[in-house]
Amino acid sequence: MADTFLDPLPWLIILPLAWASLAFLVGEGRGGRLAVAGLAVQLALALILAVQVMAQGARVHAVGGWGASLGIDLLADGLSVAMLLLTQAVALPLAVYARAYFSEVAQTTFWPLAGFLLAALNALFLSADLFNLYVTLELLSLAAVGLVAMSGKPAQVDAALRYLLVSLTASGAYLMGVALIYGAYGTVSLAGLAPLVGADPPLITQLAAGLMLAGLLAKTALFPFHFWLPAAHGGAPAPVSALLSALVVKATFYMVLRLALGPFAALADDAAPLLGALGAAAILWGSWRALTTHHIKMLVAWSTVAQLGYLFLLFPLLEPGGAALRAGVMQAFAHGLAKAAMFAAAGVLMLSTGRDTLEGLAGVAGRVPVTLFAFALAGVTLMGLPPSGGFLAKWLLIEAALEQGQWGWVVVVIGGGLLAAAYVFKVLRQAFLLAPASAHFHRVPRAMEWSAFLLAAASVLIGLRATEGVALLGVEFGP
Amino acid sequence: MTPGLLYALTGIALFALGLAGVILLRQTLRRILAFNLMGSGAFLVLVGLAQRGGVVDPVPQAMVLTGIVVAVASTALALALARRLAEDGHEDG
Amino acid sequence: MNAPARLAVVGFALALAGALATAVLDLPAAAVDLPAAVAENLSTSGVEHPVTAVLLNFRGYDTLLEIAVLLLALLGMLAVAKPEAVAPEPSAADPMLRFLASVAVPLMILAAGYLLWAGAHRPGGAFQAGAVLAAAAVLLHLAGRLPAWASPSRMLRLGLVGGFLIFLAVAAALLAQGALLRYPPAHAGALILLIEAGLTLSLGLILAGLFLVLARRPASPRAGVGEEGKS
Amino acid sequence: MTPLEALSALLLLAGAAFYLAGTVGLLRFPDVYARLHALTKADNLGLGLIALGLALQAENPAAGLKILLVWPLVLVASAAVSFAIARRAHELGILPAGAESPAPPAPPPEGEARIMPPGDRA
Amino acid sequence: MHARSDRSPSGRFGLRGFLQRGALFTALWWVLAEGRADAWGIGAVSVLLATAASLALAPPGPGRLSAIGLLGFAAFFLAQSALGGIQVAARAFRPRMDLAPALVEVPITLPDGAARILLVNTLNLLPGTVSVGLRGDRLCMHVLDDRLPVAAEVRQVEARIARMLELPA
Amino acid sequence: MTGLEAPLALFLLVNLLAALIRAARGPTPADRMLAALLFGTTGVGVLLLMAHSREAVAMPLVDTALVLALLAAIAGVAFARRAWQAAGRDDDAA
Amino acid sequence: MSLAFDALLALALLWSAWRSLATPDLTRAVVMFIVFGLLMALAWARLDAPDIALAEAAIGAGLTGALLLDALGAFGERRGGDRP
Repeated sequence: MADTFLDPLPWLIILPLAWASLAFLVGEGRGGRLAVAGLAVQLALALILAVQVMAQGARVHAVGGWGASLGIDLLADGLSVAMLLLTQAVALPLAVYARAYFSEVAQTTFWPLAGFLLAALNALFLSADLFNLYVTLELLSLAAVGLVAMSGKPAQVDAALRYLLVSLTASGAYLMGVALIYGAYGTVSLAGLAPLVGADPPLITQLAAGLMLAGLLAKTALFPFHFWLPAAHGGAPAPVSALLSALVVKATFYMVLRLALGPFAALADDAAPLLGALGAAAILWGSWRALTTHHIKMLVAWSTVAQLGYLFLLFPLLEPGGAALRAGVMQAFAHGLAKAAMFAAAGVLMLSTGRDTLEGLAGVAGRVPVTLFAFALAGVTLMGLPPSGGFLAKWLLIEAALEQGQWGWVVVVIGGGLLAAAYVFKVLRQAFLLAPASAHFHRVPRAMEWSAFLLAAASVLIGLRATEGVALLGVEFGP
Repeated sequence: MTPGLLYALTGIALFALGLAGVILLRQTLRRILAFNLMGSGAFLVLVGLAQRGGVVDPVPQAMVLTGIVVAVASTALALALARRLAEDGHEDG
Repeated sequence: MNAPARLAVVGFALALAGALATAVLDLPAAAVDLPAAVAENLSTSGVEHPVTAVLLNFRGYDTLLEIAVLLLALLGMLAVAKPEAVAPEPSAADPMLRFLASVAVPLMILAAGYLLWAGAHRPGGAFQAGAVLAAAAVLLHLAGRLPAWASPSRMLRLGLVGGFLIFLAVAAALLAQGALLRYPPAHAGALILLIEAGLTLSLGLILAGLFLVLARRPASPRAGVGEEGKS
Repeated sequence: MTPLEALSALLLLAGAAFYLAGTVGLLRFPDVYARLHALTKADNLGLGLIALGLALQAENPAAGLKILLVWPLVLVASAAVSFAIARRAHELGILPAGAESPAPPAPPPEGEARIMPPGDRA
Repeated sequence: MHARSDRSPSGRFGLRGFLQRGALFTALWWVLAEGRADAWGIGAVSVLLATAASLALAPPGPGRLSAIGLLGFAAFFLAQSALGGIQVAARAFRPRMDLAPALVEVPITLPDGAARILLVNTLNLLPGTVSVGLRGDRLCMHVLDDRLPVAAEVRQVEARIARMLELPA
Repeated sequence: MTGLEAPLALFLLVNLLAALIRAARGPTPADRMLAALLFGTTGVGVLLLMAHSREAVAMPLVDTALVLALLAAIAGVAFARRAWQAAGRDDDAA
Repeated sequence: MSLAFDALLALALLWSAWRSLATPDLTRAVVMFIVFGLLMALAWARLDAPDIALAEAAIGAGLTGALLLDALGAFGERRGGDRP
C-alpha cells in the first residue's frame, strides 16, 4: 500500500469506535446524524476494501507493526471482507430506520451501544488472534445485552439477563480454550497456530477446541442452545432485533468457520456430522415454532433459529474450494439482509396496527403496502425462491450435497424451505384480510418503510450479482 | 511440581466448579459468582500453564489483566440487570 | 432441574476437569517462546516493564478494545437504571467513616499517582491506578461525601470517554507511521504515558461509575441513620 | 548473623506469635465483641512487629519507611471497620456473652434496638 | 495523621494549612517512590491533587497541633497498643479464659468533631476496649474485663488528645 | 533476609485459614465480616513476608500490600452500611 | 516449604470457591467470594505476577466486593419486604 493512512482496513474499526463514543459525549439529539454519516463512510470503505482484496488478494495489517505472534494481526481475506460488507450494508439502512423509530431520549442510549456493537463486529471479522477474538466477543455481547435491555421493560431486562449469563458462560468456555492453546503452543495467533497444530492434534488441543466450539455455538444459538434467542430477539425494539438477528449471531458462526478453516482444520471433520445434525434439527424445530406462534416478532425470531441451521449444514459438506463454503457465506449474506428487512418490516407493522399479534395484522395490506411488499420479498429469500440470494445459497448447498452423495441434507433443505413458505404466507394471508371495524391504524414514517424495503430488495438482488460474490469468496483464505 | 502447574490444576478445578454452578444454580447472584469462578479458573490456567517451566511470561499476565477488567464490567452489568428486575419485583437475588 | 440431570451435570464437570488435568500434566514445552520475543523488543517499546509493554504496546489493541468493553458495561447500566431512583441522603453518614475517608482518600490519590508512575518500569500502571481511584470514589460515596450518579453531565461524560478518545486518537494518528498503534521508538515512552494518564482518570471514573450508578436507589429508612447522625 | 538480622528475626517471630494469639482469641473468645478485641489488638501488633522486622532489612531508608507505612494504614482501616462492626452488632442487639439483661446501660433509640432470639447468642 | 480540631469549620484554608499538608504528602510520595529522583513529575501532580482532596475533605481549623504533644501521644499510643496486644494474647492463651466482658458507658468531655473521632479510633486500638457507639456526650464501649479501670483510661487518652490538639482539657 | 520469611508466611497463612473458619461459621453476620478485618491484617502480613522471600518481586509485593491495606476496609464498610441490614434477618436463624 | 504454601493456598481457594456456591445463605456466599478474591491476590503473588495481584487486590477487595455487597443489600431489602 502506498499510503497506509488511507488504508480502509483499520478505519473500519476506528470509525465506529469514534462515532460511538462521540455519540455518548454529545448526548441527546445529534448521535443519529453522526452514526449515519459514519456508516456511509464505512460502507464506502468496505467496498473499497473488497475491490482491493479482489484485485490484490488477502491482506494482513500488523497492529503496532510487530506482527504475530508478539503483536496482533488484522486479516482481510475474502471471507472477512464479505462479512464486513454485509455488516455495513445492513447497518446503514437500519440506522436510517432507527432514527425514525426511536424517540430522542431512546436514541441517546441506542447510538453509543449500536456503534460499539458495529465496531465489535468489524473488529471481530478482521481479527486473526484468538485472544483478540475473545475481547471482541465480549465487546459484542455486552453491546448486544445493553441493546436488548434498553427499553427497561421487565420482560426485556429478564431476557437480557438470561442472554448475558449464557453469553458470559460461553465466553468463559472460550477463554479456557484460549488458555489451554496458549499453554500448549505459546501463541494465540491464528497464522502461527495453523502449522503448529498439525494433522494429529494432542488431547489438550482437542479439549480446547471442544470448549471453544461449545462456547461459540451457545452464542450462535444453534439448536439446542437456542433457548435464549427468541425472547431476546423477539422482544427487543425492532432495529435492535434486526441488528442481532442479522449480524450478531453470524459473528460467532463466522468464528466457528474461521477456526475450522484455520488452526483446527484437522478437528473440523470430527465435529462436522454433529454440527450438520444440529443444524438440521434447528431448521425443523425453529420452523415449526415459527409456524405455531401468534406474535409477529416471535415468528421472525424463531425463523432466525431455523435459518441459522442452514449455516451449519455446510460443515459436513465442507471441502477446500467446494460449493458448500460459498453456500454458507451466501446464506449468511442473504439471511442477514432478509432478516434485517423482516424485523424492520415487522416493526412497521406493529407500529401501524398498534398490536404485536398475527391476528392484529388484518387489513394492514392497504395501509403500508411498501412494508408488506418488503416482508414478502424477504420471505422469498428465506424460502429460497429464485432469483434471491437465499435461492442461490440453497442451490449451492444442494449441489454440494449431491456431489458428495449425501442425500439426507437435500431433504432437510427443501423441507425447511417449505416450512418457511408456510409461515411467511401465514403472515401475508392475515395482512390481506379485511380490517375489523374496531381496528385503527397509525401513521408510520416513510423512512422506516423504505429502509425496510431497501434491505429486502438487496436480499433478492444479490442473487443476480452472484458472480462478484463468488469471485470475492474465491480470494484465498488466510491464514 | 512447579507452582505454575499446581495453580493451573487449581484453575481447572475452579473452572469445572464454576461451570457446574452456572448450570445448576438458580439464583442470579449465585450464577454471577459462579461465572466469576469460571473466569478466575481460566486466568489461573492461562498464567499457570504458561509459567509451568518456572519462567515468568508477561504476555498471559497482560491478558489476564484485560480479562479481569472485562469480568468486572460483565459482573457489574449483570448485577445492574438483576437489580432492575428485583426493583420491579420480578426476581429474587 | 431433576436429580438425574443434576447428577449428569456434576458428572460432566468432573469428567471435564479430569480430562483437562490429564491433558495438562506432561505437556511438552510450548513451541513459541514469546517471553524471549518480549525481552528482545522491550528496549524499543518505550517502557521497561514487560507487562506494561505487552499491555500498551505489543498488544495495545486488546487494551483499546477492553476500555470500550468497560464503557459499554457502564452504558448498559445507565440504560437500565431507573430514572426515578434518588441518591441516598449524603448528610446521614457517620463521622467515623468521614474520618476514614478524609484520611484514606488523599492517600489513595497519592497511591494512584504512584502506581501510574511505577507502571513504566515495574508492576503498576493505568488499570491498577484507575482501580484505586475508583475505590476512593466508592469510599467517598459510602461515607456520604459523594452523591450517586443521577445521570452523567457533559463534563462527566467527557471524563468517562476522554481516556478512550485519547487512546483512539493516538492509534489513528500513528497510522501515518505505517500501522495502527505503531509507536515510533523515540516517542513511545511519552505517548504511552499520555495514554496511561488519560486512561487512569477515565478508568477510575468508569469503574467508580459501575458502583455509583448501581448505588442509585432510594435511601431506606434504616440505611445510614446511625446514632451519630442525630447528635 | 549480624545483630541487625538477629533483631529482625526476633521481631518477626514475636509478630508471628501475636498473630497466633489473635487467631486463638478469635477461635476461643465467646462473642463478637471479644473477637474484635483479638483482631484489632493482637493482629495489629503482630503486623506492626513484622513490618518493623522487615523494614530493618530494607536496602534503603525510603524502602524501609514504605514497609512501615503499611502499618498505620492498616491501623486506621481496622479501627474504622471494627467500629462499624461493633456498632452494627450493637444496633442489632447482639449481646456480649455473660450479659444477662438485654439492656446495656442505655438502650439505643427507638427502632434501632432489636433483641435477637436466644439461639443467636454466641 | 492530620486530624485537626474543626470547631469552626470555615472551609477556607490558609497558606499554612496548604503547606503543612503539602509537606506531609510530599514526604509520603518520597517514601512511596522509594526516594527515586525521576518520579517528581507525576509526583508533583499527585501531591497537589492529594493535598487538595485532603483540604477539601478535612479543612484545617483554627486549632494548632502541638509537636511535643504529638510526639508524646505517639509514644503513648505505641506503648499502649503493645500493651493491648500483650493483654489480649495473655487472655487468649490462658487455659481458663478469665474474661468479664461487658458494655459500659462513659461520659466524654472532648469537643465534638475530630478530637472525638480520634478518641474513638484510639480507644479501639488500646487495651481492653472496643468502641460500640457514640451518643451525645456518652461513649458506649465493650470491655474485655469490667474490673479494669476503664473510665480512668478514657480520661487519660482524652487528656493526651487535648494536649496534642492544644485544647482546653 | 533471615530465612524466616517463607516459613512465617506459611505460618500466617495457616493462621489466616484457621481464623477464616471462624469467620465462615458465624454465628452472627458480624463474625463473617471479620474476614474483611483479617485480610487487612493477616493478608497484608503474608504479602509483606512473601515480598521478602521472593527477591525478584520484593518491592512490587510491598506495593500490593499497601494497596490491600488501603482497600481492605472498603468491603468491611460496604458490608456494614449496605449489606448487613437485610442480611441480618436471614442469618439470625443460623 | 513453598510447596506446602502453594498446596494450602490451592486448597483454600477451592474451599472458599465451593463455599461461595454451596452455602445456603447469600450473605455468606458473597463474603466467601470476597475471601476467594483476596486469596487469588496471594496466588498471583506466588505466581510472580504482582501486576495481577495489584489489580486483584484493588478490584477484588475494593470494587467487586463493594458491588456484590451493595447488590446484596438491594436484594435483601426486597426479601425483607416480603416477610415481616
